[in-house]
Amino acid sequence: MHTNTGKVPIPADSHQPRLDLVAVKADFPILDQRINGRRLVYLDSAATSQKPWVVIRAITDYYRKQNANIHRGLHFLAERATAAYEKTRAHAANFMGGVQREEVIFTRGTTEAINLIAYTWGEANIKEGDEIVITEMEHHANLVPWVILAQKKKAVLKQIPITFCGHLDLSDIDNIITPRTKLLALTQMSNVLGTINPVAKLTELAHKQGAIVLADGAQAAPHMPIDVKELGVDFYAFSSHKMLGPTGVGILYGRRELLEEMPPFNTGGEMIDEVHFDRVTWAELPHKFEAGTPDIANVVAFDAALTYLEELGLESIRRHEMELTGYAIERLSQIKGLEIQGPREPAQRGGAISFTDPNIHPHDISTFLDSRGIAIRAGHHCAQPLLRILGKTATARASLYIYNDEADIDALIEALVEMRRYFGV
Amino acid sequence: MHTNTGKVPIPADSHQPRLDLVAVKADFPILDQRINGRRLVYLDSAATSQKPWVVIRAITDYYRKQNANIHRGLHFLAERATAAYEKTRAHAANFMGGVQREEVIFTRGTTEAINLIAYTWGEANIKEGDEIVITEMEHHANLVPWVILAQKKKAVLKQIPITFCGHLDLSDIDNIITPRTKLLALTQMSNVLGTINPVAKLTELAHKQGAIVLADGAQAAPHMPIDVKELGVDFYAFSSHKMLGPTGVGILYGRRELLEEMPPFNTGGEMIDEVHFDRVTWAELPHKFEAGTPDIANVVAFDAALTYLEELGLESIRRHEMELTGYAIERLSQIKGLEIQGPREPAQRGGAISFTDPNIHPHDISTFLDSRGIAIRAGHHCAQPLLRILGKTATARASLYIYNDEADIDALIEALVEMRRYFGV
Amino acid sequence: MNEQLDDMYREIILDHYRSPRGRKPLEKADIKSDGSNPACGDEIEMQVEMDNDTIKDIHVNCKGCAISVASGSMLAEITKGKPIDEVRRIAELVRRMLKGEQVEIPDDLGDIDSLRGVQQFPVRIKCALLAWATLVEGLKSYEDGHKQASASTENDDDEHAE
Amino acid sequence: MNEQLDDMYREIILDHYRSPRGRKPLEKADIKSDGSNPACGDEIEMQVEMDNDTIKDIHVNCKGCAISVASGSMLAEITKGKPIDEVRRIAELVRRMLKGEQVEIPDDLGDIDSLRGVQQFPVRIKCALLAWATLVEGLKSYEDGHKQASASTENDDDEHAE
Ligand SMILES: Cc1ncc(COP(=O)(O)O)c(C=O)c1O
Ligand SMILES: Cc1ncc(COP(=O)(O)O)c(C=O)c1O
Repeated sequence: MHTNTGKVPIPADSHQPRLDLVAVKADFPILDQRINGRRLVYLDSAATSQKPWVVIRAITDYYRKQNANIHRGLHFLAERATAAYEKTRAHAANFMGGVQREEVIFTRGTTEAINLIAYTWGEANIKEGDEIVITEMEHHANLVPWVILAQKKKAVLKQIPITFCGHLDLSDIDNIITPRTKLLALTQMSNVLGTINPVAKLTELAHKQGAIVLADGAQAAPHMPIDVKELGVDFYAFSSHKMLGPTGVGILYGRRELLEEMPPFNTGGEMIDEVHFDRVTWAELPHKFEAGTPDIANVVAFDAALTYLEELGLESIRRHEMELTGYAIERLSQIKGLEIQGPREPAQRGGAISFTDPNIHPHDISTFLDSRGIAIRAGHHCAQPLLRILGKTATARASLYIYNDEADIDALIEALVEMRRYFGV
Repeated sequence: MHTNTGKVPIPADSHQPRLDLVAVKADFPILDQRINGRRLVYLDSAATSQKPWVVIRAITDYYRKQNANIHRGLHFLAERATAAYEKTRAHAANFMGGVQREEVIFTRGTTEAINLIAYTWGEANIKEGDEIVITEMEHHANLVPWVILAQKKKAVLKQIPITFCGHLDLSDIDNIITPRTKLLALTQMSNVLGTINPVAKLTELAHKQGAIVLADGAQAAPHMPIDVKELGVDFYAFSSHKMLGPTGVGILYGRRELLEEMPPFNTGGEMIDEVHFDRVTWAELPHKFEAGTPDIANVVAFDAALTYLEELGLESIRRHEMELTGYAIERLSQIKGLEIQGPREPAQRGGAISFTDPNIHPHDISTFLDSRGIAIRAGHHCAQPLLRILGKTATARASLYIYNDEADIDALIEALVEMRRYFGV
Repeated sequence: MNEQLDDMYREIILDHYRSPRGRKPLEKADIKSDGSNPACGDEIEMQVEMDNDTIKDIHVNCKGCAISVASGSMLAEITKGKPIDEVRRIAELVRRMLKGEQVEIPDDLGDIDSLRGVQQFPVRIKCALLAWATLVEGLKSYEDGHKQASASTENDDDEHAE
Repeated sequence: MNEQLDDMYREIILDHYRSPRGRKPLEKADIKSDGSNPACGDEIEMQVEMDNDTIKDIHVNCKGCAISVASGSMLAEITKGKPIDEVRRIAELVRRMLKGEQVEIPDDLGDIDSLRGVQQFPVRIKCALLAWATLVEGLKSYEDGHKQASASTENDDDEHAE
């Protein structure tokens, strides 16, 4: 702990144990690596997280001991593989606060989950003149599908604007969410600003107008306890790879009644009941939405990631990140001229911290930091419209997770100072 | 080698070295396992193949040393991950006989690849009254999407029938593929009958009528050399998990001009050029068709699977499987009353061998064999219409791959004989 | 697992499988009910002759695996002469037993107890359930005034639950 | 890799970046050409005054990273006074050099050689190319009789090739 920094107040109700950072770091083999001769300081977890041994080993174990295709096999391996695959489904259902396992659909990631909704629910329910409401801070994944659907259906796409501080501006919300609103699709946490949005409150407003609500949980689910029932949303999507799990796996939660009415998305094996050349009937939930051989090994290994997160405790993770975000924002603010995006108050935001230097382009920042072993991201972060609103073409973004500590932030700050000398601007 | 069996003739042009089966078996850790107290005899590779150490290790290495999100990162790990991901694309392009890397799209598997075509090319090109031609032996993956598209567009779905021996019946082909045919979608190898179809010849016929051709290579690509240029097809799809690679990865080859004209499938990050709230432009090929974070680790590891197959030699693999298929069919034929589906001649078929016992249901066969450590599949094999045509509700299917040998077949035969005693029917 | 195998294919089951009861079609059927598991390919045809609320005679023709055939044969043997309500209770008992619940099977339904081993083979549970689901459907439509019914256990996917 | 870093950000590049040439807008422009990399956010505005087929004066205003600014600045310095054909040849040379081909850069284009280090950073190659692509587009539309042009190196994705 550094003594030269004021501590961020910790929420009074946080009685969660602290993370044991030494133990956590030791669980992530990639952090042992030296990058460009330096210790790897990984500050790009909003793009994708690193993986603990338990997850890597779960993949290896699967292929060494269980590998088989699932659901239709009558042999030992097929039954073990099927049970393991379905175990993750039950686990994910629990992780989201306890939903039915039939309400949990495996996808490739958040992007595919949202496209699934657009292609099925959206295709069937959005009509000419209907309104789809998103926010100005959406990731392209929760934006482009709605631009396309609105164009196709001659529907209207509206955006909830953001304030100067990077919050949603709700001052005119009653003119944005109206009886014409059929869908509210919003991110629970911004991948650029870090802002945590009032999803429960907006869901209530939208439901009052008869709209359906989809929350993009890609940035929230890895970092805080999630309860979709409490949020009240109809659909919720997130990605395994951003929360210690393997790539190739995403979760779509959908309210059962909605999923039951929806037509299927991809069609083929596993998702059918009876197939004839002139007619097909569908399998029950959740299989109706899982055509073909899924990413079995990675779904199975995602279970280990969820267990790892739960064992640390999502409350503890949130608390750790709030403290570290507070520390990072404070230290970054001390660098003269550096502009930080999004809310300042850690309680209102997650650990994705975008910043710009008045004289050095984010790309140069990223390349320079990389030479010091520090991995951040620079660019538009798949949120071009938001960047345009911020008046930026790109930002640098450092994003935190469970394996980051104050030493990582210190390394970042030191390198940023050195960078200015290097570029001499 | 057994002396009591006639050897299947080997094609005269086969100068390929034989597989070293002892070495190959040793590369697959799962085969070391004992199932139900017995050596695992895995005869279910048509459902999914087992994985060699090099593939498992490639996944582990990726997560231990390279893991990062791709394409937009400016740091060391992101560049390494991007290069590794794109290396597999170049490799797959070569594997298919040398196509352009822009013509190679990563999907979750064959099923998603075919759905992608239906949702993009199909949606844009199939009109009322148009004809889509498939075969009676299609897997649901290459059948249900066309049933649905035909229904939606009021197009006509026609099937090329099969002969008694399990070949395509081309006697009436000129009345099936006509100037109204817009798409011919057929499997290169049946997952039930084993039949290898004359794709090049039918493609020529279809092209003469102005139709587009899609070949489902899910069962062919793992087992024989593939050259999509020689086949002449416009689209070609296959799955990594059936050819030693990880789950979650499929390849769609598409002719560049077609891909360029097609609208995108899923939308979101990575596949865009410019995004506004009211308009979006797309990235160039192949990125246009890869929305969101792909299954990076598994794509990277698929490279190792392709290398492994190429080092054995696809010609050698084919030769091994032809010999073993011949041996298996001969031994199965010696069991009185057992009915074998599909062509008898190994040169005309792959190693997926469906059979039925007159008195014992395929499920009981599978369960019994499982108790002897032998994994086969029983059911409709995602080909309900074909099974109906064969007059079966289910078959038992033993399917072969590089790690199978005559001892595996002998174990199968022995267990089948024992089974009849057990059930006493 | 050979023990498991023998546990599933108990002698009683193999006996029902080899010589299924109720194979003879009825002259006069009040209920016709068909069932299938498209995925497994099991198919069942049932005819029931009723005497008010009691099953007077029953014909079961099952094309399927040993488990589905044996289960249908036991059903034919057991349900004959029983009132609808009791048949429903037995069907529910079978269902709960197969899902792994701790249920007591009364002595007079003894053969059914032998289906317990199927629990260990989740994919096969729907095979054992098919006949019972088909009969329950048939009885329901009889009460509703129809004669024809059909059932499926294909999507009875509870075995995937933890 | 600090060496690699210094190789990319050579003193010459940093010098161009800190005090870019051609910043002064022109009074009379025959060509206006804008370029951008939407993904990177680099943006460039260019004005060119022509004397028949020769670039008489050029203005480059680049908002972007050190590489794109330096590349634009070098372009302003080098292309002034050169005929269209030669400018095209130089642009092609720069392109091939950045793609890693073995090309000789003549002494009088010496500063350009300092961009060679960018090769090692595939994602940055398009930054170095932006100014050149924008000028070539501008010259093309000048020859076609238009005044306004725009370019993008965003989808110049060759760096992914093996
Ligand atoms: C807020 C948000 N939504 C959606 C996505 C897309 O997730 P994926 O690429 O895993 O589909 C991301 C990840 O970049 C994100 O940050
Ligand atoms: C002929 C054929 N086509 C398509 C598929 C579907 O492949 P996947 O499940 O990998 O999408 C299979 C695999 O079962 C197959 O055998």
